[in-house]
Amino acid sequence: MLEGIVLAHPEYVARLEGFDVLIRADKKINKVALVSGGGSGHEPAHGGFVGTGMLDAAVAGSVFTSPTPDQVLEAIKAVDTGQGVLLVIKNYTGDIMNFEMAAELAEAEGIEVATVVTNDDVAVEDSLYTTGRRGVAGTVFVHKIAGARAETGASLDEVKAIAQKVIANVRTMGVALKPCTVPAVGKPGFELSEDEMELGIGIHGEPGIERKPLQTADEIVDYLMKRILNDIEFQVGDEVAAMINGAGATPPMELYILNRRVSQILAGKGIRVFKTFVGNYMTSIDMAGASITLLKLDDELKELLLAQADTVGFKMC
Amino acid sequence: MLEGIVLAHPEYVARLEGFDVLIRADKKINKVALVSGGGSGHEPAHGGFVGTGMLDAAVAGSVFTSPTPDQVLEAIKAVDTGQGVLLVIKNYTGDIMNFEMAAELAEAEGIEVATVVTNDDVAVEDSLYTTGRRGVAGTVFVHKIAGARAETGASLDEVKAIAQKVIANVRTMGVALKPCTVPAVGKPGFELSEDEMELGIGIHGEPGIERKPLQTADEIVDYLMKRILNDIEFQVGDEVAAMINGAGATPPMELYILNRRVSQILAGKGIRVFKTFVGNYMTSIDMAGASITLLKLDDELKELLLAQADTVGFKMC
Amino acid sequence: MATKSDVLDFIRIYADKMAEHRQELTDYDQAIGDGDHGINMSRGFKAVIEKLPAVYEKNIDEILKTVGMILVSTVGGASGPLYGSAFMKAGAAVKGKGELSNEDIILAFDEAVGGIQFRGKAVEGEKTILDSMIPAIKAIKASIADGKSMAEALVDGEKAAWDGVEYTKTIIATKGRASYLGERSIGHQDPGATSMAYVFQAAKEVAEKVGC
Amino acid sequence: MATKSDVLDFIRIYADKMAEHRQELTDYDQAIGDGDHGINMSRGFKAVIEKLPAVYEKNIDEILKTVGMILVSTVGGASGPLYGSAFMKAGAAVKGKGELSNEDIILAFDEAVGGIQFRGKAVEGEKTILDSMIPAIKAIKASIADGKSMAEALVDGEKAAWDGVEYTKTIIATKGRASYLGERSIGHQDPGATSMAYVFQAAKEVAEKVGC
Ligand SMILES: Nc1ncnc2c1ncn2[C@@H]1O[C@H](COP(=O)(O)OP(=O)(O)O)[C@@H](O)[C@H]1O
Ligand SMILES: Nc1ncnc2c1ncn2[C@@H]1O[C@H](COP(=O)(O)OP(=O)(O)O)[C@@H](O)[C@H]1O
Ligand SMILES: [Mg+2]
Ligand SMILES: [Mg+2]
Ligand SMILES: [Mg+2]
Ligand SMILES: [Mg+2]
Repeated sequence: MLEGIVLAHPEYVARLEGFDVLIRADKKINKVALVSGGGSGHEPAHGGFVGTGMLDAAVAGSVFTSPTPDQVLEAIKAVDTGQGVLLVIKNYTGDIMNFEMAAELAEAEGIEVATVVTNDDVAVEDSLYTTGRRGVAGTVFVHKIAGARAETGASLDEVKAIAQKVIANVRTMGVALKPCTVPAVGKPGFELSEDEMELGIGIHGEPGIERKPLQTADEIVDYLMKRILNDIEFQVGDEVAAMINGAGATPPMELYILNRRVSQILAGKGIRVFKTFVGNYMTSIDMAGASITLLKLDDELKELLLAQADTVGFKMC
Repeated sequence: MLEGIVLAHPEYVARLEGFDVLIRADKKINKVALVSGGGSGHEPAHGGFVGTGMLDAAVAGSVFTSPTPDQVLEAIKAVDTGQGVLLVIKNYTGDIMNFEMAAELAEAEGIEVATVVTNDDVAVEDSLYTTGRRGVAGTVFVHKIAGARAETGASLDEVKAIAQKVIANVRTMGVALKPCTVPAVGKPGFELSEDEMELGIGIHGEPGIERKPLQTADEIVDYLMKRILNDIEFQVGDEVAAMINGAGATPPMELYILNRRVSQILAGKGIRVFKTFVGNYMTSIDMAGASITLLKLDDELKELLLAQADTVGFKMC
Repeated sequence: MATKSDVLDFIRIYADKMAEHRQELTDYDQAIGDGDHGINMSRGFKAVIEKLPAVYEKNIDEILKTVGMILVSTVGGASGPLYGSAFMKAGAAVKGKGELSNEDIILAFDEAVGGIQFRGKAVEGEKTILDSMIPAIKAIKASIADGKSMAEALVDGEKAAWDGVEYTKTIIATKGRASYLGERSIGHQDPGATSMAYVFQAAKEVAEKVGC
Repeated sequence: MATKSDVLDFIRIYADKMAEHRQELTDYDQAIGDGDHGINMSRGFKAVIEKLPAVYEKNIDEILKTVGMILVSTVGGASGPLYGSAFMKAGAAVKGKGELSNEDIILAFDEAVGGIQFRGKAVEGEKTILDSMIPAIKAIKASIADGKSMAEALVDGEKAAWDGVEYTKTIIATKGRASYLGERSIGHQDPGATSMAYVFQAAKEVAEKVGC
């Protein structure tokens, strides 16, 4: 998979020799470095977000399995320029433990490392007594905005702070119409009949939080949006970025149909859509489904969102 | 569908009031205008290619049905700045007749119109006695390169000439693993069992030229590439742009797996890949499948290919 | 001899047939095309029926021309310009006529073929609309020359049209979408030839009703 | 009392079990997780077996530490750092020992639990590895305190581990991926608790074989 991306886009990414790590083709940039990653199967995430204005390195584990600490450590070492490295971690027990171990090892080697944990999935109850929410498609906004901040020459603390601000303001929920199949397993992660859907799915083929008879696109969006809007407060006049993310096997046409309703609902609430992203950003192999992400914006986030980005999977010209 | 794209991306495209036509949000640009279009169901084509460096207008018919001449005429009138309009037509009887009627009507109104017909699909025998090849994903390169040429202030003749040059040098062939379903029809265009594939498919859910038992990704690519490379001559040292286009329900991961083999084969023949595009560019609703496009490049085409483009579906930063 | 009311009747009956055979024509098109011929034709003739009252007062030529223009602007695909041109050319052929003689009717059919061939550049034997249309018109001409009535001639015409449809099963398509299938197009009947056979069926039914 | 060869035996037997139960563990993980626990554990222990000969000459503590490091760098996911830490801490607990007394073995287990808890921040009853591990160690301690042999104690330990696995079916997951399912996690047994029960099964089999 990594090889596939490097072969296709050598002008964007290079493989760190001997590791499952992609780094910018233009090598080290003199700024705070951003490192992210996770299991494979989420393409274009995360290697597709390595490049100008986003990540400096992406570490890939096996399909849906967090990469190991030694791999993350090599990524950190490859991109650090002495100004520190921010690890953007999705909130999964495995990812957190592996990235934290890597951070400890890097710090032992004298590299300044900070971490943020994305947890935008409102499907999962956030509570002190659980592992909390999952990090899903909203993570892409963290890469984009923290990446843009780093590009301005900001300090590690500043880059971490803006990443935290995105995390505090981004919410996602997803639905699956057809589960995905991990190649090594050979059968789908859950079973869905033609006329069922799974609500509140994650991005690893895990079952969701609820199974229902299939509904219309509008009804599905109503449900997802209600969960999202219940979770974060909006005032009339607020502005958002919206992402309608495809799970892999969902055609653009269907994503636009979902977005239509998203726009209607937001307009009805007096919330202005500043910018919309429609497409495959954080996929789950060949799952048919989608997620809706809303990021509440302020002037600072807006400016950074629109800042130039040039990566395989996300471009802002 | 059009509404969906406009709602999502008002910074890129606007709807021509009362017509199924998308025009640039920044309205008329003082240059030769490019108009393309076709049936719906190919998203992001064609509305997703309206913007800086590509199309000025896209006309959308019903799903998989060419738009009518009156719609095309309005698009032409909306974007003409007196410097003439190039119609980029995919080679289908319906598209040609409808766009030609529109061209006649526009000329009757005193607008200078030129047309080019894309016919990159090598699955179909090209012969004087048939309708010739279909225009498929290679059309996107025509939009890109002719669009970039128009942006430089070139004349209608010059823009048409470069479009013809792309058409002469671009070849595509596709495969389907799962057919698509036109919503109004409600059943797939052809039947495929789990372990079959359809080779040489078009982009309208039509059956292909051959059905075979499912093969490995590498074997499929070998077959498609053989057809393409038989059709256009390459010398060692030639350069190409490659597009691995998803049919709609094919995840990025699988497209990269196909590209891996494409790269290998080209490297084996001493052909240099100048730039690779992987993703959904010219889809067939929810078909699972892909096409491979090769465009043979020279210095002029290379420069225009890399020129800035900023559209919903194709960005060059 | 056909009056304006006969022409309007013909259009209505044909529109009903397109609605009725929507699925059938689409099925044929799914086999060798893109599965929309029935959808296209029924959409077009639905629009024709909706807009027809606006031209009730006009002459036959205007009515036919209007039908053609409505088809061109609502059908799309290949059949839109083809059927549209056919009706527009048929209208032009009978300019100024209040009623149509048998000669007028035959001329209108001939001009309609001309319109289709101007747009589509096809000839007989390419598995298109023409493969039912040209034999049908030939049969009508022969029957009229034999002294038969138009109603009788249209019976022969329709029969020839359906024979033409049968014939399309035996040949390779070299025009239109079905041509992409090459050999695989053999064995399937052409959707456009089929929708054209219904043209002669509708005309026959009108002629039988008025007994001309 | 366990010799270095017993420890190596234990590792080999456990690796075999992970290969053998790969599908079973993956099935449990598909029900409430992401369906890779068997894949992860078997990948990790395959790597352990491949690299083990390189440390044959080292002490028990080095061997355990190496196993932990191999797991950390080949398993990934949640189980990699957890099992990795467990083996590394167990190794550190028996630093310098040529053989392990019963006390050493118990200390190693206790430290392994500490390693898992340091990384995973879980306690008993959260539907994790700990739910078979902690009861098993408790049972072993009790049996040894009752004067039983280590082989006998490990029989009791394994039994307690499987009871713990059964118990995981009755509770909601609050740690790890299964926690996302909330109530829907009830009724399913925890894959990590299951793979941990095989640890005690493997240890028991070694003890029975050498009769300690
Ligand atoms: N060049 C042509 N001349 C005459 N008839 C044609 C030609 N090309 C296609 N057709 C007819 O059009 C029919 C298909 O029409 P339709 O399905 O509505 O359009 P499309 O092929 O654009 O989807 C074919 O069955 C054939 O009879
Ligand atoms: N915080 C934790 N503490 C202890 N064990 C845990 C914790 N989180 C998860 N586990 C264990 O890990 C197992 C899952 O491991 P595995 O499937 O290999 O990793 P992942 O969940 O990353 O896919 C669970 O069944 C559970 O027993
Ligand atoms: Mg996992
Ligand atoms: Mg069509
Ligand atoms: Mg058709
Ligand atoms: Mg798992």
